[in-house]
Amino acid sequence: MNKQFTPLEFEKSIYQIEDKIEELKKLSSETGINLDDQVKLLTNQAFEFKKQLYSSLTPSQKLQIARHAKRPTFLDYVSLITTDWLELHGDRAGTDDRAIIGGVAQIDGKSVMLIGTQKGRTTKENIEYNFGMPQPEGYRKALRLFYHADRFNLPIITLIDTPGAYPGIKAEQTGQGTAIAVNLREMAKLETPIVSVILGEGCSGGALGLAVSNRVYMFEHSLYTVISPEGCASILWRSADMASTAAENLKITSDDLLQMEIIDGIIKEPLGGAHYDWDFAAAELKNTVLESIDEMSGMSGTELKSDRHEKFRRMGVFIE
Amino acid sequence: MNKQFTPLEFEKSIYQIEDKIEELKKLSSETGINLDDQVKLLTNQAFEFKKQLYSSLTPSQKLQIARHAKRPTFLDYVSLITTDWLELHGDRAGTDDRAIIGGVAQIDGKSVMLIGTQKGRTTKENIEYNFGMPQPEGYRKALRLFYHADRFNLPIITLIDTPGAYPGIKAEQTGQGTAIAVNLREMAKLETPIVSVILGEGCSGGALGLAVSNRVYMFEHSLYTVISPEGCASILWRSADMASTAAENLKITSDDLLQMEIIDGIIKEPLGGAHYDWDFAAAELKNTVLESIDEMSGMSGTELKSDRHEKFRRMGVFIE
Amino acid sequence: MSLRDWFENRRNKQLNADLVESKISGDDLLKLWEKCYNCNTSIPQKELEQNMHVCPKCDYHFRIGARERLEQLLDEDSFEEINSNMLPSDPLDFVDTMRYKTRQVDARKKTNLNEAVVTGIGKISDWEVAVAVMDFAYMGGSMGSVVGEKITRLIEEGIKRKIPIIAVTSSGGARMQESCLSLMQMAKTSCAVARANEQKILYITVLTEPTFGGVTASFGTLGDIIIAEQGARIGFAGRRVIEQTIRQKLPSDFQTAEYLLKYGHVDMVFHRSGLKSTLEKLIRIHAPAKQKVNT
Amino acid sequence: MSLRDWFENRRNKQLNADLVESKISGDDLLKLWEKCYNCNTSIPQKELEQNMHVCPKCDYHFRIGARERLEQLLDEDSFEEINSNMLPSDPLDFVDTMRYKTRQVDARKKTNLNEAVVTGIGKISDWEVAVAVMDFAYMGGSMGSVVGEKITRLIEEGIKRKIPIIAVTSSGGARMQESCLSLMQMAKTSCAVARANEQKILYITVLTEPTFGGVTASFGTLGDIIIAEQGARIGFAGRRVIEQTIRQKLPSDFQTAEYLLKYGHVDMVFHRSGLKSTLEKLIRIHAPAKQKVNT
Ligand SMILES: [Zn+2]
Ligand SMILES: [Zn+2]
Repeated sequence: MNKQFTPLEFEKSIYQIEDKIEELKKLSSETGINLDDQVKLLTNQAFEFKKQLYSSLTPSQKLQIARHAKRPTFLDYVSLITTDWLELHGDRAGTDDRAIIGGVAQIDGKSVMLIGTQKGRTTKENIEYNFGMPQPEGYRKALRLFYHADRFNLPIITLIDTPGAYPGIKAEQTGQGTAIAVNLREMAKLETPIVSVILGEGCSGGALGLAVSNRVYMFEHSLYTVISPEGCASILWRSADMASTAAENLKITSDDLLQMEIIDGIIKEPLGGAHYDWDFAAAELKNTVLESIDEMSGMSGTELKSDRHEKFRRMGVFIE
Repeated sequence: MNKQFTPLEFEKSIYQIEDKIEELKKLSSETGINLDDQVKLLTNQAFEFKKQLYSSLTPSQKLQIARHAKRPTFLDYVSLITTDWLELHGDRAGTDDRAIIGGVAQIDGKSVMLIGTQKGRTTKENIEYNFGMPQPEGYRKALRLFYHADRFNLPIITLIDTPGAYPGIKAEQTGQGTAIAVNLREMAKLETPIVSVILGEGCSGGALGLAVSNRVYMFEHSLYTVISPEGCASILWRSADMASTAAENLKITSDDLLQMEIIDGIIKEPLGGAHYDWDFAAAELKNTVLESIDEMSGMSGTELKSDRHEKFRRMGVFIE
Repeated sequence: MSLRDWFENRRNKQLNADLVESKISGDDLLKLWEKCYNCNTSIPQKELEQNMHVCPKCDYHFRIGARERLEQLLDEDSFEEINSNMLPSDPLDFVDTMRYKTRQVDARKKTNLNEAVVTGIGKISDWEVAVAVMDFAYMGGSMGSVVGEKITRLIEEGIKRKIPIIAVTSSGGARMQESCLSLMQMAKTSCAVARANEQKILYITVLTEPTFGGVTASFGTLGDIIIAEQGARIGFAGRRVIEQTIRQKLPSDFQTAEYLLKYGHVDMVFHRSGLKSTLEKLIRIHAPAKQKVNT
Repeated sequence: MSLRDWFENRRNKQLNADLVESKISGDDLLKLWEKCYNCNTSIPQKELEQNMHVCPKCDYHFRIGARERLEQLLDEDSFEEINSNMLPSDPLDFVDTMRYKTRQVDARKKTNLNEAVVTGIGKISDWEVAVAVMDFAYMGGSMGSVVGEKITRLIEEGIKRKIPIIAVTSSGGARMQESCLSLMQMAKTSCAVARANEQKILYITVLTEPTFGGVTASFGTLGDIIIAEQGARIGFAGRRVIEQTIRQKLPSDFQTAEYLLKYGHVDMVFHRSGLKSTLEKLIRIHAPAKQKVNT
């Protein structure tokens, strides 16, 4: 782990230990005193500490990792795991929403359709991608690409990282609710395998609108929730300050979701989070989706549809 | 025929004869002189004259009738031939284009989907209906209703009266060409009977976008053309004044189209045109579409599709 | 159990509960009159009820419960409830300013309903239909596991019986207290609608005041025909959320039924008094000739 | 006949005609250079040709004919033309400022083509494809009965052979001289695309400068994938018609390929030099593993 990032609040002690190690090394080289044993000991301790820290993060801490500015985005993963990527633009009706991007490519020679929400890093990118918040037209572009993939038997991979569908005047006018609803229904009818991965934030219908899939995975530090913790706090507690309490109560971590049997698996991240090692994260992602598609390769269109139906049919906890 | 309308140029002589008849009648009643024989003779002559006049109209004259302000519109026919009409609004994506209207209804107890272009009479109506010139969103609404009809096996009746799809900035932005093209292709896939009738003007792709049908009929004085005569004149002759010449050369009358085997039949209009007797025109329309649907009632979805394909497959004249 | 019995049972329960818990006070007498939110006219309860809970002065449509809605829509005594005993659980042991469990008990007491939707089989002018009606009074008509499951089972029942399915919505959205389980109800109900589509079963949704969030973004807007009740507010995001996001005032007709009609999202907007006859027409028009139940 | 032979034949014919009709003049010498419409640079014909008829200075894409396009897109000697002898008729005996028959003869002389589209089977990096290329020089690339029939037959051939179909468009729209028969070609070609869809045959359209009217409103925009060539103007209504209708000036980028990309109507915009490799990728990605022709 390099100190390439400003430490998050809870990472400060790690960075301090690492500073100390650096100091010792410097001291050693300057003075000629052999401090190898001390350095080794401290390095080991730091590693153990980190392992423990990152495996017991609170939901709020995970949230900070999930939203980290350097966390790889949809397009980062596309460039890391595919060849021959060709973006397919537009909803064919007046808009090319940049918050949802889709295209065809090959992964290890296997043809796929990739669709995902895209976040930016610079102000310019944030404006272009609207902070990863799609308009209805983005969902309609995705739907067009779903149908395309269905026609040509291309497995669909959706990679999701969104604070939710955009709440705005125009979004209501052009039917945010309808656009998402139609995707939920139409994804249920597709006869090609669909694999989804929550990359970072998977918030509300805005995320689900791309995730009525045969297999749904989450990255270790990602979150998947019915509403953003901030939104939940401001509605239920009438105070956005209660976001971390909301985050706790909502059970939004990958472990929680796996336990609720809403997701099929967790994709490991490098120590500290995906932003510390893009290649590692990308390799894990690639393995997961390829294995998953491979598992489904023997299934007919009808079986794939039934599989999806049954998956979501089981969800829900009630008394009768 | 009553003198309820301002006479069209070529109708003036008829109106003059009818004035003369009125004068004779008045004279007779004022003076007590019996002029019955003269009135009868003149009336017969007038009738013969009218019959001959209206059956030998030039394309430009037909154009005037087709565009007559009092000619019944789509909604007029709907109210005359259906019961339980329920308009179905909207494209589900941000627009309810009023230039194309659709809905379900029953005709003699038979359920149907009716879709048509609508023209207005008042300024307010003309603005609402955009002079019968649809935007792309109108074609998309129609497509939504086509799919609906297909799902529920409702025969589709499209009634067309349009100077063409609207040429505007927004129409290009939201894809006028694509919207029409998609309708042509998707109509070809429908497994329910489609019957179209050109009510007045059937101009260019704007008309065809609702007319890839199993049966296409034209009202006697309607026109069906690749481009409005005015548009053709200004392109080919570089002068809109040549519109009547263009109208001649384009062969746009119902007789021409029947001869070219592009349409399946001609629906009779009352003497002088549909505006002189809405009930007559509506009854003829109703008979034609009901018979047509009835003829196809034994056909399977696949047969209906093949029927449509073969119909258009045959069209075109070339040398090889 | 017939519709009437069912309501009677509920009414009696309500009555008893009321008797136990309170005595008639001045407040109760006031309840015999209701004030119109729109035009401020005071209307006798009785008259309001006879007028389908629509203000006789200004046509304002009062919010009504599942019970009133079913009475208005269905033929007398034709309703057979299904899955009436399904109850919400508290899988996450959720606590906000109050425990979720407590909210459930309160909602049940207040509404005499086991959850925010009532589902069953009934008749509309002799046409058999599968019908779901949401009740906003039960936790804002929010959709948790029970609402999702009951809607899904109703759709499955409609498919099995090959009868039209009608869903009358009124909901603030997903039930946050069930978190992602609520979110998944959107997928579950939408999958059920997908099956109805494939089986060519007519599915009509009636959106009533208010319908938002998770219901708008799932089975609510998936009707083959979508009807909105006059004046109802319908949307994905709530007004306040949008105002906070865009930092500007919204037009007054924003998200009303009429607004949605203008923007192409609903097939038709109806006055409450026209709803039943419209449904009857739609069912008749879409039905194969011999589907009508023998009377 | 191979692609090369075919071109050679045509070139020789052209050459002979030229020899008979004219002598080399100053004008002809000027023709060895071409001026860029965009940046006014004079470019030697040879260099322009080697640069795929793209201005080496400003990237302006010159309009090219069906012949050049096929040479650029297809593997050498891989093209087999089909329906090459189909000729236009004059069913309406149409006369505007000139007889339609005369226009046909003129166009043929000018372009050495029998009609505004060339269709056939060829290979793109060893993938067999059914390909149609329009030529604007033949009566503005307008679609009459012949264009419609040849496009339709090509699609049918692609379906029969189960190979990708590629249509490169360049057209002012429907051919008015054939009136409603031209209009019906829009329906006919679109019906053919419908069949390709149902048979899951990949259909790619490449929209080049200019594509308008009846072609935009039929097979041109029906590609499973739609590619636009950089700078091409594409639209339904012509610029002048729109300006006359709305009585206002249009933005300068109106109806350009880039404008269409922004408004969601094309999948991608490419420089001419990237077109062949893009097509190869698309075909490979969409092809079942073993569809590639053995070389
Ligand atoms: Zn009132
Ligand atoms: Zn240049």
